[in-house]
Amino acid sequence: MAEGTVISVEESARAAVERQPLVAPGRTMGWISDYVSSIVESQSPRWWWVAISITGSLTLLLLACLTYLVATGVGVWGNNHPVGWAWDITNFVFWIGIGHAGTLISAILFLTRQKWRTSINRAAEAMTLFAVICAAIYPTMHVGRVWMSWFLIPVPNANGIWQNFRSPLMWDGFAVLTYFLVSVLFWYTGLIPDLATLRDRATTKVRKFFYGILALGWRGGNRQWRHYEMAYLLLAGLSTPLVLSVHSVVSFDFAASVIPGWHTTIFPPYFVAGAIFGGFAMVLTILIPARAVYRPLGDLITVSHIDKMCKVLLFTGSIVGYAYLMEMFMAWYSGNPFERATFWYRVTGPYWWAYALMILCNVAMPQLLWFRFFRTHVIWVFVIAMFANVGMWFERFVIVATSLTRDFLPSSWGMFHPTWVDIATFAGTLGLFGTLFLLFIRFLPMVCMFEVKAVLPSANPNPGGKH
Amino acid sequence: MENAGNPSAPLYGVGAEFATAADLTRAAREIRGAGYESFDVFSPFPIHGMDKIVGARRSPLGRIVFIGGLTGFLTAVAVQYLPSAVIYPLIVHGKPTGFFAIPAYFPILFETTVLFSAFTAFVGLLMMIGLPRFNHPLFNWERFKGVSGEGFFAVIESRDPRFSTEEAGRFLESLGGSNVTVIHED
Amino acid sequence: MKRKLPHPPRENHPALWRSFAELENTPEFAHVIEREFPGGTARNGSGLTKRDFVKLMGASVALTALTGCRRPEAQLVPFTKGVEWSVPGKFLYYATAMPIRGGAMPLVASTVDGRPTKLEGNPLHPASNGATDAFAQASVLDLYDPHRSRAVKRGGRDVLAGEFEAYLAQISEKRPDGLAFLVERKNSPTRDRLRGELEQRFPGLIWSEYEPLGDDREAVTAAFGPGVRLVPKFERADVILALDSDFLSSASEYGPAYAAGFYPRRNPDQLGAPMNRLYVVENHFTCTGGMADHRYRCKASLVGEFARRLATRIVDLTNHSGLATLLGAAPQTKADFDEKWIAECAADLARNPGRSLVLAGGQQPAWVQGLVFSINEALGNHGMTILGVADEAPPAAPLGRLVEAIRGGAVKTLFILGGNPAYNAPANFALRDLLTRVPEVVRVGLFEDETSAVSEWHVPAAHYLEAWGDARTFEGTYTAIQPMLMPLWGGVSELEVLARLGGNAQPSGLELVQQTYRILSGAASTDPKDAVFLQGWSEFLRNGFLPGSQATAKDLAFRATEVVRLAEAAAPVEAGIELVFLQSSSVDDGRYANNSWLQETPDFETKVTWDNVALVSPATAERLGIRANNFGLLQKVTALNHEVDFDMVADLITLNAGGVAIEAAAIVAPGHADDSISLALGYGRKGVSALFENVGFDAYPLRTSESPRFRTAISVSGTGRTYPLARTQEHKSMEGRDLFREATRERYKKNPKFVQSMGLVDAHNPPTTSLYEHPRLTAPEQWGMAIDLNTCIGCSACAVACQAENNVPVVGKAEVRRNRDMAWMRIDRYFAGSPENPEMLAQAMLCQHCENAPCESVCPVNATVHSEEGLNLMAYNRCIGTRYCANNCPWKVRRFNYFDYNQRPLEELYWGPLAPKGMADSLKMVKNPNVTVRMRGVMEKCTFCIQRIEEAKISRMVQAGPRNKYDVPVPKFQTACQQACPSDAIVFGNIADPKDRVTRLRQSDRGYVTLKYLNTQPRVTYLARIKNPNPAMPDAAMVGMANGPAGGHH
Amino acid sequence: MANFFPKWTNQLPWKVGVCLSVLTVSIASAVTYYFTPKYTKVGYQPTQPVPFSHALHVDQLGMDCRTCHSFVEVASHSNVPSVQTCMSCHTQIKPDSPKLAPVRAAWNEGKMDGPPVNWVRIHRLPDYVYFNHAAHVNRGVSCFSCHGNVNTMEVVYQHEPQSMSWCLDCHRQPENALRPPAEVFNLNWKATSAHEQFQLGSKFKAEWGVNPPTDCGGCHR
Repeated sequence: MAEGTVISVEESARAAVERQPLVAPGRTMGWISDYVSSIVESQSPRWWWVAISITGSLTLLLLACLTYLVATGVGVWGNNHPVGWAWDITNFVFWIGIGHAGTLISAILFLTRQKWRTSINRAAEAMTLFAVICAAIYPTMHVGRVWMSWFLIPVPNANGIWQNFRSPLMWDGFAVLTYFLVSVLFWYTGLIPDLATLRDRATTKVRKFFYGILALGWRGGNRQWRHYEMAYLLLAGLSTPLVLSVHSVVSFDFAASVIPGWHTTIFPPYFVAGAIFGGFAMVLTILIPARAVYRPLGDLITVSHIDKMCKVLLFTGSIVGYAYLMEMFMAWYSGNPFERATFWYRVTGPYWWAYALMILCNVAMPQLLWFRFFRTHVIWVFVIAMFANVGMWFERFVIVATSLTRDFLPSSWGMFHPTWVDIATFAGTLGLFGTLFLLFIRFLPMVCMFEVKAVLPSANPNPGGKH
Repeated sequence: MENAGNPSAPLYGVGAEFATAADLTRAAREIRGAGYESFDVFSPFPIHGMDKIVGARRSPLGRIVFIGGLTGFLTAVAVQYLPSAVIYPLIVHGKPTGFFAIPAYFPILFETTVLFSAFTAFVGLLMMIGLPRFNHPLFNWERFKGVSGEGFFAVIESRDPRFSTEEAGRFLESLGGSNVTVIHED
Repeated sequence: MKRKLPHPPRENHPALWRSFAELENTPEFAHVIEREFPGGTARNGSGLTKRDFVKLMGASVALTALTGCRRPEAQLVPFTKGVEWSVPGKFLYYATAMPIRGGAMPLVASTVDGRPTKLEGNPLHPASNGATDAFAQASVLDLYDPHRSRAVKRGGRDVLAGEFEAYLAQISEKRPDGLAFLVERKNSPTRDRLRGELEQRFPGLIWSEYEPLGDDREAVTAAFGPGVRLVPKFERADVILALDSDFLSSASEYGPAYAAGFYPRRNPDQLGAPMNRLYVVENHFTCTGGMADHRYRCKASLVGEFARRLATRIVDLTNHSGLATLLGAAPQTKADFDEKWIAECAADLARNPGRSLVLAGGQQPAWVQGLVFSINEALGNHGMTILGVADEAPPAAPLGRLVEAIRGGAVKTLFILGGNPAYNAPANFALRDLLTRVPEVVRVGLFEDETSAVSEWHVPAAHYLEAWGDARTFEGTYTAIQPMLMPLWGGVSELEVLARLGGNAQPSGLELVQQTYRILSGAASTDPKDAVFLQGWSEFLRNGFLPGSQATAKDLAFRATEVVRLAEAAAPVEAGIELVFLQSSSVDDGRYANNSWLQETPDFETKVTWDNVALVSPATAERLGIRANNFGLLQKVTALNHEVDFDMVADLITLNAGGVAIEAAAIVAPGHADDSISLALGYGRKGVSALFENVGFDAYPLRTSESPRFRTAISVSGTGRTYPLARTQEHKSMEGRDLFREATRERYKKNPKFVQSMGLVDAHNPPTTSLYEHPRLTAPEQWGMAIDLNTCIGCSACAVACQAENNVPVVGKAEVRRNRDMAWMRIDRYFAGSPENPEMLAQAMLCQHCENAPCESVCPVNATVHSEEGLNLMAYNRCIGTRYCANNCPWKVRRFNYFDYNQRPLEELYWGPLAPKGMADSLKMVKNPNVTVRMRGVMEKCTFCIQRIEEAKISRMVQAGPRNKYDVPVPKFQTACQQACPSDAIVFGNIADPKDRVTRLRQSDRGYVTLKYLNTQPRVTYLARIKNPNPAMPDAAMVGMANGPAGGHH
Repeated sequence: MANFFPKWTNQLPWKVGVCLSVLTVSIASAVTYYFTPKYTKVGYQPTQPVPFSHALHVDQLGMDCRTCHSFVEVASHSNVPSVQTCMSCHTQIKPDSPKLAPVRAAWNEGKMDGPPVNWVRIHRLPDYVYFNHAAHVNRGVSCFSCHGNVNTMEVVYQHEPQSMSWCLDCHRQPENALRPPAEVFNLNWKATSAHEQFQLGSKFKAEWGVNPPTDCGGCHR
């Protein structure tokens, strides 16, 4: 044992010089529980009230817009005859994309034993759920007769007619629903031990009751841990292909059509990469301010986390850039004049500015992340992440809307103009997203405590042995 | 040894607290060595390799989930293929309705399989670890709260054939356990 | 299990009907049905009965079922009295006719349960090929227009109809002098007869006719003497030169009646009759210009000069003395034309004496028409390609004479029957003010309009489908005008007014017409009970015309001296910018301003709806600083950027002449003559109705009686302001996509399969094959369509017919601006060639009913699937409105109901539930009961008139009874667009039947499908257009080159 | 300290679970039973302004359906008889029965300008459904198939659900409905056995080329 300790000391020393530790040194398990829980247990700070009053009112605006939409008709949006899908589906794809980082971080990084995921996966997963909720609003509400959308559910009925399972929209519905439910399960399973922590620390009756219910009576015995770990592993294993499939299916909405600019086989990988890109950007956009507000979080979500995420950002961003190039090349290489024209119009047509913006935000800006300087300076990272968010929205707009403005028959070409309802609805979903996230950080542990504890040096069951 | 819970109520077992994960691991190995069957160790996080030490078999959850997934797959086949190809075929986009229509059904086959598997995994988990259970003798033990913070505990249960309160208590103490407590139900 | 749910006792709420079929026994209704014997119906006074009559009619809307288990109670109200011939829910067809300037357009009206819902041409009639034009199609909407005037008014106050009748009676007794009539130009023998009677009763009566767009008959009378009318025989003409004459469209007095003769000669595959050649000289693109083999841009004011130059050439070639002397007298104007063009054109005409035909626009100055007559004389066309027939209509005083009389105070009582002179009379008459000087003006009109405002009396007129009448078609056939229902709002017919003035206390339109019929048919007995008479009469009504009643032919004695006198009177044209007054393709001369179907039908050239615009040539636009519109930014016109007009706003300009100024929005029109501005008449009307208030710009203030066609020396200035336009097509170029394919006759001869070598991908792709086997379409009927681009002129008759047949909603200007027009059938218009003088290509576009329809596979709920007969079906009640199908349609022919266009007022669409719900009762009556009225949020599109297909198939089944139905042929039927098409360009039928005409056309060399490479297997085939250029012409190289010089090979 | 949650809460989860599942199952079955046309429509029997008895007129007096519903063979729509039709007999038979008051009112001494008789509609299809009587009765589909034994009804009620799937059942298997043309208006006719009906139906289907539409276009236009 004794010499074992010596080795471990040397080891940890080397580790210290080689790389930043995942958790700042000197943070004990107790400290982690105390601090993370204290965010939930302390009084809501003033900034929180300000923030939620803003996002809350935006959410009300969303409700108002949707009511107006359903009561009056899809015409209150700017959609028109060549452009049957515009901001509605653009925003849908945008939000779904954002909803990817969470499960990706949790599942894939878990399977690949990336320990650095532990302090960010909880927030990322929460973000996934909220993003998917925002996304789901659009396909549901964009249909002309919402009250008839039960036709989409395969239940036996007096009409003796069935759904068309060849339609990518059906695939889409199933994919998004599955993704949402599985993410919820995955997220909640991960929460149980931490809810137990909150339960055990609870002082008031109300907290005792609610956290008690939510924790399901978790006791943390090995009998529970061993099944728990297996279940978590299985969920992670299931989520990984799922998260890749979801955005592929979303891309089928376009890839399975005949419209030039939509009908593209590169879409599935291209969309997935884009989704991860946008997702990570959004994670950063959220965690960096959170880190700034709850200072000590900086010890859990360290610069090395941000640095790693930036690398993912850079990588996926480059894939997306490659996809843009490939689209152009294939349009030219196919020799199909309709394809060529469509992509030519993307660059030179009336919507050239949208395309330019997309290239700037998604391809140009992330290149800065080659330099350690930008990866490690939080402000810069935040700025670049913001660009990525904007860029991803415009990518979807370029693909969904502008492809429709000019397709086969020049006689039916036309422009798209958003109405105030389009804009207000989008702002509304941002508000909803914010509201849900603010509630999350107030009432649930933002960082996965038991996993962070597990990566502490002191968590090593046999300090002597090599791990 | 202090008591937890209602002394007149049935006995649950004897528990002790340990300082670190390492101590708990060592203790677990000893208890197993002493031939105890029904005991459990509690920790704020899953301790690497504990299963081997306490001699637990691999969790069967995987096999159950496979069955769940299969159910999902078959459901999807029934919902998609039968109506659109067999019961009421329609001419859609000049596409075949028979066997060659299958590629169109893959996405939903996959999604449904995953969905059912995930639910089986979750429900299966709860069943195996016997949750939700809100009331448990251990919760009568004040210090046990620490289990979700930084506390490590070992509990030898009264249903163990070799169990006797004193002996178990002494044994745990000998392993370096502190605050040895006799736990009753409430 | 069987339970009885006795319904709670009925409360007395107004009954509802599922189908109009089982309506009401109210006397009005009985009368409606018995339209054959409307004599003595209670028309006078009581507006009440009329109103609830309308209410009853309105009740034909479907029930809205309440949710929940308790069923809303609906009622069945059977006729009290069975109605003879009327089978509930079945169409009855009646022959009638629509009066137009030149005479009448023979029609067959489909009526269901007593309300006419659709008008078709009368194929039996000698002056019709069973076709109609857009105006006739839409006129049925005017009948039901809720904005029609309903009450008799005197001095602005409502009075009982009886009061007006008393007034008429008193006039016909007192016989005051100073009686004058101002009427529309019609060719109605009964009206002429009554007029004759009145002229005896009231000596010194002034009978004046005015048509703002009518042909000027002065020249004809001068050249051929009185009582002669010219009838061109297009089937005999090999070479046709149209000088500012749009004879193919409804702009010509005789409308599509000419089509029957013209189009057969455009068919390159026709054996025997060679393809004719069409030269057109005009200042702006007309339908005719679009058809031209050679088109020459020329200011309308210089057409006379052009004709003179042409004449000189012809004199050189024919040494015709008469023409030569005339040339001496004709005024000369400086203008530089393409002399080679003129020379070759003249040569071509001279090469075909007696087989050529030169036409001048009816509103060109008299001397120009005279000159053209003498050219025809020189070419020996009179009696060959131009026949003369007797004009039975007695001459009427021109508006000018009436105006003088009014000025002189000679007119005490003026009857204005129809028309709207206060609005559309020549500006120099200032008629609106003059009318205030007439003590008593009695106005009978459909709408309370500008003229009613200055009239003592306004009397609602009966629509032509509401009253008895008769007419002669352009070649003189005596034609019946039968009413289809009693006047909805108690309108009176022109004939009845005249009869009352003639002292007939209780005139019945029926009897009035019968009398005329007796005279014309030469029926021996005048006894209405006479069986022989009745038999002939019912024959007359059934066929809609009196056989062998064509006007007697008159050989044309050309009076050169008179024409010379006309020429001498004329003066040279002043230079500068001219303003040309066009007939609006939507509102004619303004009479259809309230007709939303027409208002929303895009102009065939500019694709502008709800407005008229000033057309300017690119060069002139550049000079005047009028900007074209690119990507939503107005930009200076350069050769580059008048390709696209996006985001539809246009510059407002001021047109000033003789101190009068009007404003108009100007857009750049390819192929327009320089220094010339064209503006359609009939817009900018005030106080017509709230909905159409101030739409477009009024051009009448600049129009004078001296030259109705154009106004020279116009000064143009910008206003700096812009004006929003609603255009259904923003892009002009075909982008080299060969959707429309054409070639010259030579090329077609050399390479009959040329179409196959066109089309970007189509030409080069290997034959498209599928991975898997497509399900076989097994039904013995496989529906398909062929559209012949060679004869389609883009007149939009099919589009309006489709709207009428399929209950296609109107969305209003604001929504059209948002690209939400609902047209199932649209005319795509492209320009090819140089922007200065391009070719105009018109392509009827509708659902292609692809066998592998991309729209179907993407619908999640199977709302659009394929039928065994190859129809792409659309089940509205299954549709949830994802709009995915529309996105995935390469032809973009699917239309989505973004709002409840049928149920909400168009100006309050955005108010949603706050806006009043439901449509005007009378508008419900125009709906086709066999087509679902779509609600908000569902997709819709062309169905190949599935209701007609099903009707045909069902009647076959009924006929077959207990026999094999496949032994019985499906009865012949046509789709609405096919039936309306004046040029027979649309052919629909069963492509599985090798004998069917559509099958032959689909296999013809010219046949091709658009976007073939997508392998969607469209059921609509287009036949390429063949041009017949004269190789000697300077522009010959540019003709038939829409697909580029390489002819599509890219 | 004691447990926050008392012992009995350990049973709660199972109990709640069981209750919820029972609830969902019962709701589902209730909906499928009570909200389908089979329940909501069948048996609808409103009170009519005139207590007209089909049983009397058809069964006892042996009148043919077409006597009153005169257009059923030629029109899409089977008309309700006009007052004229009623009075053609009832001027002689029971000319002053109180039951006939509304009819006489409409008749009004033959002037036929009285208030119309407002019969209450029983069989109603949505307005986007285009059913054609002529197409059916001329091709061996009896009134009975959709209206049941009206000939024995004192007061008419709805006999069939007339839902879309109900229509489709027959359109996919017309054999079960086709009968000899002579028997179309004989509502009492019945094939001796289901088997015979099928035999007969198949025969007619083949002979007459019966091929009912099963795609949307057949009924929705």
